[in-house]
Amino acid sequence: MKARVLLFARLKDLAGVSEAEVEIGEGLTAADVFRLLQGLYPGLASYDAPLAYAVNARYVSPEHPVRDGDEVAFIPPVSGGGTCTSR
Amino acid sequence: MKARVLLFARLKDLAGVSEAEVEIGEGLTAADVFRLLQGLYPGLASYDAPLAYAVNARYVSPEHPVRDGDEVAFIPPVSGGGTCTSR
Amino acid sequence: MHIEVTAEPLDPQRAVELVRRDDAGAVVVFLGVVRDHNLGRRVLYLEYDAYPEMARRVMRELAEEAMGRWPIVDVAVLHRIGHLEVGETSLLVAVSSPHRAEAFDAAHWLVDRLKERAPIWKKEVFEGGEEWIEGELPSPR
Amino acid sequence: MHIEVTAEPLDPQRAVELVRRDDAGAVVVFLGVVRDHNLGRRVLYLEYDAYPEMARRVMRELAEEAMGRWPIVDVAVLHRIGHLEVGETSLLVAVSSPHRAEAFDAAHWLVDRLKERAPIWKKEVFEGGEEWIEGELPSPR
Repeated sequence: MKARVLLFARLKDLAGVSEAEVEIGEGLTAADVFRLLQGLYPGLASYDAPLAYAVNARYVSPEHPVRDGDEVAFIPPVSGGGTCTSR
Repeated sequence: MKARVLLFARLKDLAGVSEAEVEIGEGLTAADVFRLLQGLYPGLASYDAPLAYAVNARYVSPEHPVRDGDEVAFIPPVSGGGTCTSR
Repeated sequence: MHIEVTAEPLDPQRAVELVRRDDAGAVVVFLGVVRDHNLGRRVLYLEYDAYPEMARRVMRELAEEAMGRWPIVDVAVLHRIGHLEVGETSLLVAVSSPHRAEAFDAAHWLVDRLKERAPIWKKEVFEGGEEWIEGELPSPR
Repeated sequence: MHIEVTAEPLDPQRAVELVRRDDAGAVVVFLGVVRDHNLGRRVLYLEYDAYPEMARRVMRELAEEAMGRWPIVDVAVLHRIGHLEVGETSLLVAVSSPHRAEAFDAAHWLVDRLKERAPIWKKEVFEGGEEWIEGELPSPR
């Protein structure tokens, strides 16, 4: 079973890659796949900020099951838009 | 004593002129000058909507005294901007 | 601050450039546009009349008041007069600020006040007639 | 509805044209602009990273939600990615509506939601270093 993983922003810098195909076991959740990546890319072990998860380009909970062929994205806190703050 | 009078929008159409020099007496108010104009331009007699007054390009009350050389503008309800309504 | 009453077409890109500063992260632009219908009538075009010197003064005073009320960086207010076709822009308000909430609030406030106080009038020419639109009666203050 | 994630410069005039309709009397445009300082640091430039396919989906879903919440006519959301200099526009939101209050409210709401949910990130390059800015953590819903 394989999943395509996507890393963005600081995660991409820490891992040194922005995407990869990884072999995953049965019954893994999105959060499990991140722990698996922390083993494959030791730079990710130091990531200590909150994390959101997307499977096939939709936000999911950390417990969301990952299936064969899924695209799993790890989403640090987002910061799009301009550099204005809200108030 | 003279004043320069300015008429806009519907007032201009009713009077048939947009500005005039008029001879005024001592102690007239802005509202008095409008009544004087209604005598000079009979079309203005039919104007029945609310009216605001400006002397020398500032809004004033109807009782504001008009002095020699003043520019007196008669301001129907305004409608600048686009054609959107507020809600 | 930039204030303009003009018969020339209004350009939103230019309004943005007039207020943009390197220390402002947000720009909000409002465009008042001539609509193709009003009060159930099909509008053919509009004619805007104004007392230009006084309109500029009222616009400037309101822009100054907005800059006192909100921590905004700059304001541009441009009003077009004369003949306007459907789809053309009659009013452009642009506000820049460090924070977006202030730019939205100040631009909205300015548009509302301008429509209440600027000595500018529109005549609607529709199928079968024409009429001066009478909106808000300004009061002295 | 128009949604775009692009490395090309964003043009407010084009955003206005994308949403303008003959039955909409108001257009509100928001520009998010790169500021020359942040958190007391002098910013040299920004790099925007994105998950483009998902960013487009999130932008489209939020635009649809705005069109359901307010009686607005059309929405355009454009986000630039890649290298942006100080003064350049990173986000453009344009909303058209018959009534101005709705255009202001919907545009403000959309900008707030986009900053919370769109999978887009900026790296600030300032004098003496660089840092990925981490803002809002999106939640599933």
